[in-house]
Formats: sequence, C-alpha cells, structure tokens
Amino acid sequence: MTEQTSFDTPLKPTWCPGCGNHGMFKALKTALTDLGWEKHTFAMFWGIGCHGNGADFYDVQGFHALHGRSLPAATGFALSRPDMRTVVIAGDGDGYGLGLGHFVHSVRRNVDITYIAHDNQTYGLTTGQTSPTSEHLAPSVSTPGGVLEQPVNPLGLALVQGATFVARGFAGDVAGLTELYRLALTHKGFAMVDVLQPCVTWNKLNTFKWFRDRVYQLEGSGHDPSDRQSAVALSMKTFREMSCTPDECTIPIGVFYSEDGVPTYQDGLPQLDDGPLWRRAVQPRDVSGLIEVHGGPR
Amino acid sequence: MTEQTSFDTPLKPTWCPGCGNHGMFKALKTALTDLGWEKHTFAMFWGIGCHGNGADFYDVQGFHALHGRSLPAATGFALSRPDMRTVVIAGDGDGYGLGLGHFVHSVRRNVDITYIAHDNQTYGLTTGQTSPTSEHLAPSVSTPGGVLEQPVNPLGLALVQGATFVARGFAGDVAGLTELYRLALTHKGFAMVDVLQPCVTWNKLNTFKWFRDRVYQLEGSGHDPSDRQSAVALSMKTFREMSCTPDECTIPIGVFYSEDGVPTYQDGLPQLDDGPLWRRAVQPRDVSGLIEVHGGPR
Amino acid sequence: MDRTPYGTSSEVRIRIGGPAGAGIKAAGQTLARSFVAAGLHTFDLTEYPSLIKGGHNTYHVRVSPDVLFSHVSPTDVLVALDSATVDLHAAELDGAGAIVFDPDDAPAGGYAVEGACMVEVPLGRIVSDAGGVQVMRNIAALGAVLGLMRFPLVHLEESLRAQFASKDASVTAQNVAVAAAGHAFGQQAACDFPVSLKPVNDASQRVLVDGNEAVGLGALAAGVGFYAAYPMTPASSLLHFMAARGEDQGVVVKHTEDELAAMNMVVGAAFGGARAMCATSGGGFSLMSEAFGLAGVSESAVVVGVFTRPGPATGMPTWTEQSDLRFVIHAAQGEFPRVVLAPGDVTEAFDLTWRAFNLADRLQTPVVILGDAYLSDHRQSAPAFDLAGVTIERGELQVEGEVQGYLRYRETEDGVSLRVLPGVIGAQQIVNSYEHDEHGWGAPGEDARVRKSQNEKRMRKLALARTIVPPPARFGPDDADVSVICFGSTKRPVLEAMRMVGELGISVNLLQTVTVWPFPAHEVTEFIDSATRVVVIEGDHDGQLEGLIREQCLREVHDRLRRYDGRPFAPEQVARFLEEVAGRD
Amino acid sequence: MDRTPYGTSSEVRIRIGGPAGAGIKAAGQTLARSFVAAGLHTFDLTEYPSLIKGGHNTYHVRVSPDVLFSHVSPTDVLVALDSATVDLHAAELDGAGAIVFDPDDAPAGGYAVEGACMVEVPLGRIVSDAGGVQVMRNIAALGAVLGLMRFPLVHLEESLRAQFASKDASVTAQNVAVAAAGHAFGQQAACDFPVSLKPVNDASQRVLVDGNEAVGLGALAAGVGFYAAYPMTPASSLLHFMAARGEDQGVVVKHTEDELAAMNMVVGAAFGGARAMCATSGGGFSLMSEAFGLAGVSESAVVVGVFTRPGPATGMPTWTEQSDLRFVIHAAQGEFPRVVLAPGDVTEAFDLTWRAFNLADRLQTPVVILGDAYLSDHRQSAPAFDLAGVTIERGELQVEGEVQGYLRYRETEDGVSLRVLPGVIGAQQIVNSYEHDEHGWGAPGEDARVRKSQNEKRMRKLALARTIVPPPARFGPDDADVSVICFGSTKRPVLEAMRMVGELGISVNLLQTVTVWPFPAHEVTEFIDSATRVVVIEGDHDGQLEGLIREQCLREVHDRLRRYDGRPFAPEQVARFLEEVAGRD
Ligand SMILES: Cc1ncc(C[n+]2csc(CCOP(=O)(O)OP(=O)(O)O)c2C)c(N)n1
Ligand SMILES: Cc1ncc(C[n+]2csc(CCOP(=O)(O)OP(=O)(O)O)c2C)c(N)n1
Ligand code: SF4
Ligand code: SF4
Ligand SMILES: [Mg+2]
Ligand SMILES: [Mg+2]
Repeated sequence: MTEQTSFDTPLKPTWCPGCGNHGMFKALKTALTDLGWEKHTFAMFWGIGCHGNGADFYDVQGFHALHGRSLPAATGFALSRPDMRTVVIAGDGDGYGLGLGHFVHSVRRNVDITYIAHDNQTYGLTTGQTSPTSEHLAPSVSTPGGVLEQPVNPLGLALVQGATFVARGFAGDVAGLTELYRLALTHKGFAMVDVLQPCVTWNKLNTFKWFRDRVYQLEGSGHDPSDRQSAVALSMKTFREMSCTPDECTIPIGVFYSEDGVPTYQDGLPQLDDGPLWRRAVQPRDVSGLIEVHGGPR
Repeated sequence: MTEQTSFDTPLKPTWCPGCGNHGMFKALKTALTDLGWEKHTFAMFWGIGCHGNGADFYDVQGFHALHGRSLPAATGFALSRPDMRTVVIAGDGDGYGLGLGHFVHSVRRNVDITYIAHDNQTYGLTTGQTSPTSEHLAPSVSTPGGVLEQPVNPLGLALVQGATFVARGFAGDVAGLTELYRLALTHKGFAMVDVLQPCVTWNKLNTFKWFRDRVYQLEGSGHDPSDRQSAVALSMKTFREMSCTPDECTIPIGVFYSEDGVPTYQDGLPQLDDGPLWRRAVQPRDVSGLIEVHGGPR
Repeated sequence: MDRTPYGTSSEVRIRIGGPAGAGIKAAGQTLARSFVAAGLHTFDLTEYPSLIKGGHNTYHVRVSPDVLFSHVSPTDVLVALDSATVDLHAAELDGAGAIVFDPDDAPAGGYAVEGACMVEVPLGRIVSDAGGVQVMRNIAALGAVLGLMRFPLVHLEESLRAQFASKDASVTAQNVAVAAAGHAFGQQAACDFPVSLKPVNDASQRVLVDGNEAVGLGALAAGVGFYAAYPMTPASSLLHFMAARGEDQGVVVKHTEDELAAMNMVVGAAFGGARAMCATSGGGFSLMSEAFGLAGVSESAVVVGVFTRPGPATGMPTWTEQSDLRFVIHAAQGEFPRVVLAPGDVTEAFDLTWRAFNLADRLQTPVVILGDAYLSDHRQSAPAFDLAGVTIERGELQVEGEVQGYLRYRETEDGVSLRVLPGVIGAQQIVNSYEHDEHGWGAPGEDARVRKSQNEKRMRKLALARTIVPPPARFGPDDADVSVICFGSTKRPVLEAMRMVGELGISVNLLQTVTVWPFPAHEVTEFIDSATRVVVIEGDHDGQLEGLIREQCLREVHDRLRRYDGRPFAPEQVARFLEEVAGRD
Repeated sequence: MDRTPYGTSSEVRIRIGGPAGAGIKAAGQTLARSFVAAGLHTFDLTEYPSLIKGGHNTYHVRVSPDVLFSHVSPTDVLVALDSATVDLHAAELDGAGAIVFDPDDAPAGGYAVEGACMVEVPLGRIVSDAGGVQVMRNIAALGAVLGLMRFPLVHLEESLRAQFASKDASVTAQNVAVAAAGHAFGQQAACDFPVSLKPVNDASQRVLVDGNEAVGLGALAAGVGFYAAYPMTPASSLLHFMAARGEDQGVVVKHTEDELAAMNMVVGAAFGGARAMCATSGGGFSLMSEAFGLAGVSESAVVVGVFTRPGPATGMPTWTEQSDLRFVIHAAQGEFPRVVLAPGDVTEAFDLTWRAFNLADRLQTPVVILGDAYLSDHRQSAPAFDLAGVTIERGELQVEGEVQGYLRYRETEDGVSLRVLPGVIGAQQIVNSYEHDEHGWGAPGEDARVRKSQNEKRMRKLALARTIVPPPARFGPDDADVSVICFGSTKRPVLEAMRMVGELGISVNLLQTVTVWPFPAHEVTEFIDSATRVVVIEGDHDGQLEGLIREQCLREVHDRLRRYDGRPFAPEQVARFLEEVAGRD
C-alpha cells in the first residue's frame, strides 16, 4: 500500500480567514512533504486552542491532548516509541501559561521532540483573553486595565535551561518558516520554534503589518547561532521591547541557537535499544529472578 | 499587649542534626528581628517538604500550603492584604519542580513577595529522590542511573523573565544569608533568594564541605548587580558546571541582580488603595447601578 | 426537530442563524433587550460550536407577555443571514411562520420552503445605502422582524443607542438607520402572522441576564473582594464580567496562569479575610481539586463556581450537561464538609451566590455553585433581583484588634472555631494543609486522638450546614399524577413542560434539590413517599441524582429521563415523557 | 493499648523502637526475613511520623508457624534502642514478656517496668568491640532477641550476608559478629518465655513482600513498559522499586516534574502501545484527575495506582485510611467507564495488578488499583506468587503491519474498537480529548447524535467490564452469626478477628468487594439477603462503602465500624465489635 501523500483531511480548516494559522499549516505540510516523512513514521500532538483545531485538518497519526499538556503526553509517547518521531503543536496560552512547567522541564530534558508554538499573544479559541505573551499593559476582556505582567520570554527561558535548538518564525513568512520547520524536525533533541502568529480576530495590536514592519532575518544579520549568551541577550531585548515602534526596535526571526551532538533524553535510555516498548508486553515477563522465594523444594 | 519577641514555638525543630535548615532558620529569625518586623505585620507561607516543616517552628501568622503551591496561595494573600508583607518558603522540589510554572509567572508578575528556596538538590522529606536542581547524572532512588536532565537554573529563569531581585545564599554562611534576607525582605517587588542548603541525610555530594570549597562572595568580586546580562551569564556558568572540581569552578553567592523602582503587581491595583479587601464585605455592595432594570415604577 | 402538540399560543419564537463571527448572539441579545424594555418576557438560547469562525451559529428567542421558564423547540420567524440557516432550520417552522432573508444569500431559483411566508429583505443593500459595514446586516434583519410583527421600532432604537453609547455617534446613527430601513421592509410583508405581540405598559420590574451575570452580581452584592480564574467555557464570561467591574468595585480580579493557581490564590485570599471566589468548568475543577481539599482541611471560606459542559476531558466546550454532580460532591482526597448549591435559573443564581458566601463564612468550608452551560450562557427576563434582601453574615470572624491565647482550630460543639485574621495582634496560627492540632501545628496532628477529634470537629460542620442551607423548592400541587425530582437548570424545561401537560389535564409536581449537598434526604424521602409516581429527570448518562436518592433515601423511583448529547432538555421532550408516564396504569 | 482476651498462643510479637534515622525498619525487615527463611510466617507494621529525624519510629512484627492475616496490638519482646521506646510501649507487654535494652540508654536507676523480664544487653559496647558503627546496635539487638527466644542464629546470619552482599566483606563480617555477640547475651537471659518458636523444615514456598513490591512485581510480570510517577508517600517506594529494575527489565521509569505530567505521559505512552502505569496517593491523584478523564474519553488503556493516606490535602503522609473510594469512582468531569480494583493483601496486590493491565487493554479504559498505606508499607509472608498463572491479553490491538479505512472509535456492540498503533501504515487517527466521531475528529463530535452514540459506545464497555472483572471474595461459613462486608486492606484485620472470635464460638463470614467499580451489586445484594446481621467495616468517616451498598443494592445494613484516625483497624478492635454485634438480640 502506498500512502496518500496529501496531508489534508476531508475537514476544511475553520480558522478565521486571514488567520496566521493558515500559513503555519501550509509551512508544516510543506516541510513534512519536503522531508519525505511518511505518515506512519511520526506522531503529532496538539494542545487545546485554535492551534489545536488543526488536529482535524492534518491527516496524520495524532493525539489531541489536554489544554497545556501536549508535551507530557508527547513525551510519554516519545519515550516508548524510539521508532517514531514526535511533533508537538502548542499555543501560547496552552504552552507558556498552563503548560509552562512542562515546557521548561522538557527543555532541560532535551527530549527528542519538535515543539511548535502558535504564538498569537492571545487566547484565540476562548475569545481573546490575555495570554502569557500578551504585551505588557495590553488590554483584553480578562485584563481590561491592561496586563500587569511582563510577557513570558519563551526563547530566553529555553536558552538559560540549556536548549539545543531555539528559533522564532513568523506566520507571514511561510518560506522562512518552512525552512525553520525543516531544521527543527531534523534536529536531534528538543527543538522549539516559537511562531509569531497574528490572530486577526482578537489581537488587533500584533497584526501582520505590525510584524512586517519589525521583523528581520537573523540569517545574514551577523548573529552567531552557536553563541548562547548573545542568543539570550537577543531574546531579552525583544521580549522587553515588543510594544515599541518600528524605529525603536526590530524583531529577529530565524535560528537563535542551535547546537548539535548534545545527548538527548532518549540517548540515556538503553531500555529503548530494542525498539518500541509494546514489545515488552508480548509474553509475561519472567520475574522469578526478581523475588526471593523461601522454603519449598529447592 | 506587647508581642512576644522570640520567633520560636514550643515545638523543637525536628530537622536532622547538622541539616542546613537550622542555619536558614536562624538567619531568617535574625533578619526578621533585626528589621523589627512585628508578628502581625507579615504572613509566612510554606510548601511541603523538610523546609515546610518549619511552619511548626516559627511563631508567626502562617499558612502551610500544598506541595508546590505556596506561591499562588501567598499571591492571593498579598493581593488582598496590602497592609501586610508576605514571605514564602519553598523547597527545590516544591518550588522548581511541581511549582515551576507558578515561580516563573510570579517573577514576571513582580508581585511584592519575598521568596526563599531551601535548595538542597534533593527531596528531603520523601527520602532523597532526585530534585529539579540535582546535578546532571547524579544518582538517586528515583534515578538510579543518574538524572538525565540538566538541572533547573532558577536564577537564570528569573533573570530572563525580568526579575527585580535575584540572590543566592548558602546555609553555611549564616551571616551572609541574614544580610541577603534583610535585602530581600525590604525589596519592593518579587525578591528571590535561592539558598544552597546541604541535606546531610540524603545528599552526599553537595555537602557543606563541597560548597565551602567552591563558594565565593559576589560582593567585592567585581560583579555589577545592576547588569542583568552578566547576571544571566553567571547563572548559566554555575548551573552547567556545578559538578566540577573546586579548581575548575567556583559558585558565586550574594546578590546577582537588583533593580529598584520597577512597579510591583500591587502597584497596578488601585483596588488596594484603601486597605485589606475584607473591607469590601462589611456591608452588602450596592449593585443597583450595575444592572439594567426594565419596567416598573421609575 | 420536535413537533409539539402543546399550546404556545401567545408567544413568538424567533431564530437568527448565520456564520460564526457574524455577530448573531449580539444581535439577538439586542432584540431580546428591546422586547424586555417593551414589557415582555424573553428566554434565549445561543448555540455555537467550539470554533471561532467557520461554524454555524444560531440564536433563538421566545417572546411572550407571560412568564417563560425555558427555551422551546419551534420557531415562528427564521432570520437567515446565510443560506445554511434555511437548510438547517426551515423545518422548525413546520409549514407556518416566516423566513426573513437577503435575496443575495439565496441560491439561484430561491429557497424551496413550503408553507412559510418568504420575506425578502435586501439586507446587504440596506447596509450599503446607510453607509454601514456588512456586520450590520443583522441589525437590518432585526428591524425587518419587528416590522413583520407590526411591533414598534422605538425599543430597538433605544437598545441600539444603549449598546453603542461608548462608540462614535455616527455608528449609532448608522445602526438606527439600518434598523429603520429593515423595519420598513418588514412592514410591507403580508404574512399571515399567528400571534400579535404588543408592548405592555404596566410591566413589573425585570432584568434580562444570563446565569453568569446573575452569579457575578450575586458575588458583587455579597462583597466579593478577590476573584481568580483561568478562562474556560462556559465560565469565561463570568471572568469577563468581573474583570470589567473589578477596578470600579474594588475587586481584585486575577486571570491566573492556570486553575491550580486560581484555586490556591482564592484560599490564600480567604486566609487574608477577603471574600474570595473562583469559577471554572469541570476540567478546571479537576485541576483545582487538590486545593479544594486544602480549603476543606484548612477550614477556608471559599466559593467555587463549577459550570458543567459535557465531558470527559475537553469534551464539548460550548454545550451543556449535568454530569459533574457526583464529582463535585466527592472531589479531592479525604473527607471534609462541603456545600453544593445548584441554581435552576437566574434568580436562584443571584440568590444562591450571595448566600454561598454567607454559608462559606459561617461554615468556614468551601461552597460550590454547580451550574452548567444552559444556565451560564442564555439570557432570561426575570423579576428584578431582590437587592435589599442581601445580607452579609461572616460568622465567627475577627478582623482587627488583638487576641490572646488564640487557637485557630479550637474544638467547639458545632465545629466552627473563631477565625482571627492575620494582622490581628497575637493571632499567631498555622492554617494548615496537614492534619493539625488546635493551634494549627502539623506534627501534633499525627497523634491518633488529635486526628480523630479534628476530623470530627470538621465533620460536625456538615450537621450545622444541614440546618442553614437552602431547602428544596417545591412546585405544583401536593397531589399530582406524576412527581418529578430534578436539580439545577433542568428545572426550567420541567416547569415549562408542567405548564404544557397541565393544559392536557395532567397534574405534575416538582421537587428541585436546590442544595444538592448535604443532600436533603428527609425532604426527598417525604416527597417520594407521598407521591404516586416519581420520576427523576437529569442531564447525564449515569443517573447521578437518582443514585444520590437511592443512597440517601433508600428509595427506588418509578422512572427516569436522562439526556447526554450536549443539549438541554427540550420542554416538549419532557412533556411527552410526563404524558407517557401519566398514562401508564 | 488494647488488652485482648483473644488467643494468640503460638506466636511471638516483637517491637523494635528507636529514634527516626536509627534504621529501625531495615533492622526489623532483616529479622522478619530470618524468620521467613526459617519457615515461619510474619506480618510487620512500621510506624513513623512524616519526619526524617527527630521522630519516634517503631517496627512491630508477628512471627508464627501459622498463617497470619494482619498485625496485632500486643508485644512479647520489646527492643528499646532508646528510653522513649520503653516509656511509650512497655504497657503493651501487659506485665509479661521481655524488654531488650542497652543499660547505657536507661535512666539513672534503670527502667521501672513491672512484670517484664529485663534483658540488659550492652549494645553499644558489643558494636564497639566488633569495630562497628553505632547504627549496628540494632543488629546486636536482633541477635539478642533470637538468643532470648533460643532461636538459632543461622538465618539471621544469612539475612545479613544477603543484605550486605554488595558492600565490603568487612561490613558483613562486623554485622555477623555483632549479631552473634548479641545472641550470646540473649541466651544468657533467663526469661520465662511463653512461646517457643522453632524453625519449620518442610515449609511451603513463600515470599516476604510489602504491597508496593507486590504491585511492582505484578506490573513487571504483566509486561509494563512505561512507569511514571512523582514521589508521594505511600506510593514512593513503588517508584523506587521500578526505578531500581527499569534498566534491566527494559522499562522506562520516569520521575516526572509533577503528577499531571506523570498521568499525561502514561496516556501518551499507552497511545504508543506500551503497557503504561503510574501510581500516587490521593493528592497526586487529584492532580491527575483531568488526565484520568482524558484516558476515559480517549479510550486509553492505562493503570493507575492510588494508595490512600489520610486526607484531605497533605493530611497525614505516613498513615493510612480508605477514604478515597468515592473519589476514585467519580473523579474527573463527565462520565466514562472505569474499573477500580482494591487488593486486600500482597497476594491480591500481585494478581490484581497484572489483571489490571489485561482489563485496561481489553476495555481500553483506565483501571485503578486502590490501595492504602497499610497495604503499601508493611511486609507480610505469603505463598509464592503464581507466576505461571500470569497471562497477557491485549484485547483488540494491532501493533504492526498496515490497515485500511481505519476508524479508531468504530462503534461496536460491546463498545470496544480495534486499536491500531501509530507506526502502522494507514493508521491515521486522532486520539482525542474532545468528543469525537469514529475517526477521532473533534468537530463532528459536536453533533448531538454523534455525541450520544460515542458516549453510549464508551459506556457499553462498563457492561462488558461487569462480565470480566474479578468477583467479590467470600470467606467463612455460608451461615454465620455476623456477616461482614469490607474492601481493600481492611480484609486483613477482619480475617484475623474472625479467627479470634471463632475461638469464642462466634461464626462470621466476610464478603470482600475485590472489584469496587463496577460495583458487584448482585453478589452484595445476595450476600445481604442471605445474612442474619450485616455489618460494614471500613477505614473512613463517611461510610463510603456503605453508601455504595445503599445506592447499588438499596439495602440497609445492621451496623458499621469505621476508623479514621490514621491507623489501620486492629484485629482486636474488630473482634470486640463482632462479639458485641453477635451478642445482640
Ligand atoms: C484545563 C483547561 N482550562 C481551560 C480550558 C479552556 N481553554 C481552551 S483553549 C484556551 C486558551 C487558548 O489559548 P492558546 O493556548 O493561546 O490557543 P489559541 O486559541 O490562541 O491558539 C483555554 C483557556 C481548557 N480547555 N482546559
Ligand atoms: C501533590 C503532592 N505530590 C507529592 C507530595 C509528596 N511530597 C512531599 S514533600 C516532597 C518533596 C520534597 O522535596 P523538596 O520540595 O525539595 O523539599 P525538601 O524536603 O527537600 O525540603 C514530595 C514529593 C505531596 N505532598 N503532594
Ligand atoms: S480566533 Fe484568532 S487564532 Fe483563532 S482562528 Fe481566528 S484569527 Fe486565528
Ligand atoms: S532529610 Fe535532609 S533536608 Fe531534611 S531535615 Fe534531614 S538533612 Fe535536612
Ligand atoms: Mg494563543
Ligand atoms: Mg529539597
């Protein structure tokens, strides 16, 4: 049987017209196709949110997890299926709010997973509340007076925790995003791509235009993606100054940091050397050597 | 009525003889006494762990919260009691494992709380499992083959999230610790002190001696505590190299970063201008202006 | 679609349908507000899938000079903002009534609907002519509906003015113009309209609110000081309601990082003495359950709203169910007293919410307001809330001054100990998640006797609760052909169905367990024992209320009706069931 | 202290007490192992507060040639490693038996205990003479106990050699020397010892394990591939057990960042086809409950151990209770089928664990193993586990190859759909936390009919479960003076008490609900209806099992015994209760 090559299901994407999710959908399908990933060679996981509605639109072997918990579900899978690859799609509310702990712990675990965040700086699906990456002082239905917190700095958090692949993409740059996905998907270890994804319905501040006026490509900018410290500095600069004017600041996109050869979590598990863990449950395991038996005929 | 000045309860500390918690207990009582904090002017919150057993030993107005959840409980208190100060005592498992999300979110909130972590790099109370700050590859009952994760870098996480006071103390340096506590307690905003606290029972690697061989005081070392970038670099250096020999590396203690004048979360809440929120519930609130009534006599 | 033989002679039912994002709900609510301002009663039902755009949304509203208890299934006027609306809902008209549509939306050759009066209104053109934006098409349609009904335009105009008060004056003017143009078109239609509704001049005072607004108002009236939540349908709108009013009303409203934080913050705020509340749906409550138990053992006065949507897990975010009943009664490890109140309509939602705060304070234990999407989401006209009746009873509480020899968990006869807030001189204490002694210290709590007596002390508060919680509500005659037991929002279609079958001469009475925990075993047993045929009607699969009745009353019931497809009971469905049960030998 | 009139003539009860950190439990377990190696039966009970040092720890062990069901209260030999032990426990000797102590620990003037035979053993000096460290004092004491009992030293020597096999040979030698010196001292004591125990030569095969070890072995036998947990007393030792064996046995054992991660990882691993399990106590289960529901709606085959300690919240970490019964039955929003198995002893812990994996796979739904600290923590000698009886039944599962037209949630008669693992060619699917259609897509799951039929499909698996879960266990005669119903570890003291009152001529039978969900209503009803007097014995305050019986069987019971002070039932307490009930008119 040859596999169907299209990654589309019969269900048409229900994202709002013009939403950044459409470009991300396209970029990921293209990257998967370019890399020749067959559908039975990887599994996809989604959190809950507009991003997660994608679970209905990608024709894959997938798991639509709980809000904020796609990473642990994917980790359980990744640590029991060394024969497959694992891709996680998260939202900013989902992944950096509720799921922030799992995110940081996954980074320090360097678990071999590709992590893509649809970072629209809002809760799209639940009608536009403040998200962890919303701009400082941005108003929303849940914070009419403006968010009092500094936004989460996902790239910085990952970097200080020893992340081995950290990138930022922009949904308006589908070609660049496709390339970042290709790099992330083939990276060995935890590879994160935070994607600036305009939500045309709720986020009236961080629009396509707003980003187009500010983004620039890191590639060719002189940034050295093997320099963790300068990557951290870059992450902090942008995270504190996002609400600035285009003249005042710019937003780098591309690979912030990339490091090869760091052992993955899976590399530390000889348990995985002989394949998927369902193989353990074909025959009852002989536990007679694990328990001391006293008395009786010896 | 004059308040009793001793912070001791009739219950004698049950920490193991020689445990770093004893020195931390002493340092905090001294700092509170030095600052002249009366018992009805602040509340203390604890997580669950050996550190949390201190709830029985400090004679204060306190709350022994859930494992990993002392920060949100304390935040609820701090945001409704502008007339009091709030001090949180956490463990490394408690605060950087289960509670990591709350920690990072509290940092970016700059909520006016003093946060003290008893960082013994182990789960003391539950008999010595791996903790989020355990050394890379350190073995324990829960990871006999060694921890595969990089340790959590609490200072780095706080710093990239815009923390306004970040310090590291050592339980073996009670005088220095007392001074750090004084600074943290009087800092306006989220003030964290991560304290290296040898657990003499379970952590046979990071002993008092081990630390004594490595720690040095930041004060006088040339470090500029207003330089966030170099503080981040410092946090990353130490976090990745803790298992090195004393010749290879040293562990800075003292104030990594301190910044005054950043508005606290509470500063953004005019709701708190007229004192504690129990005042809202003295009389029923008149909500007639909040609801449109149709018909009837006007 | 339900075809109903039951009389609904004096009312008009309007459905507005269109694509998600077309502002269907807002338009519908504007219309409902106009009718209520005109002295009529309304009950609306918004249905939308868990999608932002791309799904099909509808808004249904009943309008009547009589009190309305619930939604119903039929429709008299269908407002189609797209052709899908006609395809999906024309059958509801059942060969009568009218369809208001824009000919530009219709397929070539027009709609093929039999019997209905087709009211062509060039919505798009009206909007363009007025210089408005296309989302205003629904306002034109509202005008047309009123015109068709020969209902005056003035109340709609007023509603629009109120709605756009904060916007530019030109926006209001455009909307009003569009509505007027629609009205004129509607008036030209010569439909044989069955019911003629007129404004009522001497109408009593009433409000038009949904369940979450009612809960929010109740909480504000009760003096809530701290509200924390993580958004979750159908509880999110309560967060928005509170957030919008927080600064003015002096309430700290915190959108937290997750539900664990929300619940723990609320317990912390209660420690500080604020009246503190959070609300969520079942999934968020799962995450809160550990801290819910913390409130129990630490004897914290907190109020928790749990507004059910169909589960398990993410389930069906925008639909309704009553399947969290046993979960909230048994949630969290260990045992502790709790109160669970289940409002059946907006009036109860307001009353029970402020009462919940009093119960929480008097019992020093968590109180749950158990609702569901059917209660949260839909607006209903109701008698103006009894604001003067609101009281604040904070129980055993000292907020200021000083105290000596204080014991936070002193063992008392009724289990309630004096709460002295932090900040009071001498009020050293440990409010504890561990078992503890009277002071609050954890280590002595490990003693078997201390544990036993603290455990019993807490549990005595449940006996106290029984004497102060709201009793069950009874409706209908003492003797009836069929006796119904239900809880929460199912009360609404049951009351409506009682009216329907009443017209057929079938008498039905109802016991609504307003407080579901502690369970009113005595009253329910009495009700069952004095009834001919008892049925339980509940919105779940497993029969959780029936299970409670069996457990607490040791009684079997005659029959049951359950629904678990995400929809509330339709009154017609309930009426058919009651009719069938009444007809049995 | 309980003074018991019940005969315990052929056994010896030893208590070792000392400060926390003195290695009391390890020493006790070494002693128990020696007795079991000598062909005897043992049952031990370790009590320690939730502190690392500074608290008082004790280890109690019964030794007998007869099968033992539970711990008992009295003590014959008290080994005092500090003076507090004598103060706290001398009364248990009740004027008979012996106290082994180090004169250096005793207060000036010695201990004032009446009746007991005082056995002075210079434990510290023995250790110093052998060049050992002071923690070895307990080994000297063990030797002394055996000497006192005139029991050979050889089995203890063997136990020590086994225990220190991985250490330096000198350590073993020191320990053996210390034990021998203690033995010699003990032999010199001239106590009038009531029972004389001898090694049994033809003893049948037996194991000495605690509940967590038994669960761990059951899981390993069942082919577990993935185990995730966050430490929580009393479940932590199972994590340690699995972690120690993970690499050798090919099990990925993950100490996670929290319990939410543990449960979600387990569901993810089950998606990948591994047999996956996690375990925790009630507090951790609170945090897991959302993902527990995820397992339900996504039809994931997972096994969850919930080992209760007294709640609510942090509660009493190192003590026991049975108060999570209703919580695990109703946990998580919404409704879904689940199975809850409650082992009563280590044999059942092993059997039910491997069976749990089969049930989870056949039903594609979560299975809970509900235990408690009394089961988890204490070692008991038991017949060697029936390893040959273990089977692996993975139900409807395709792990390799390819598939066409695959529908993950195909609606079938028994509700079970073919599970085809990711990695199989053509196995596109969405395993979903939302309600979904047969493929697994979420949006179509919002349709009322799809929801209803998927909900019913899942629930049909509960009917299937009823036909394949372990039935209740019955003990005692068909006709009895008193009939007991209990679940879980309370079985142990009840069986022991049945023996005790049996000697007084009172006949008791017992129905243990091994599966507590789906509840065995039929069997319980039959048992009640054929009994004279039914009592329910359970370790909680609220009577959760009794509530289940009332709900599911509509039956009232005659009386009840409950305990909720953190301690397991003492068999003497149960016996007194049974005697009293039997004596009623
Ligand atoms: C435990 C839990 N809490 C809350 C929700 C409700 N909820 C669903 S999606 C969402 C936020 C979506 O925001 P984000 O993750 O940024 O995704 P987006 O819609 O923006 O893609 C929330 C709060 C939920 N499903 N589960
Ligand atoms: C939800 C929950 N999970 C697990 C536990 C068990 N537990 C208590 S303390 C602790 C770890 C303690 O480690 P740490 O926080 O580092 O504190 P320490 O004892 O080292 O001071 C754990 C896992 C708990 N009480 N609650
Ligand atoms: S609401 Fe925002 S994020 Fe969601 S689909 Fe629409 S535009 Fe995209
Ligand atoms: S176990 Fe460790 S952290 Fe806990 S009291 Fe003892 S030495 Fe201190
Ligand atoms: Mg988002
Ligand atoms: Mg620790």
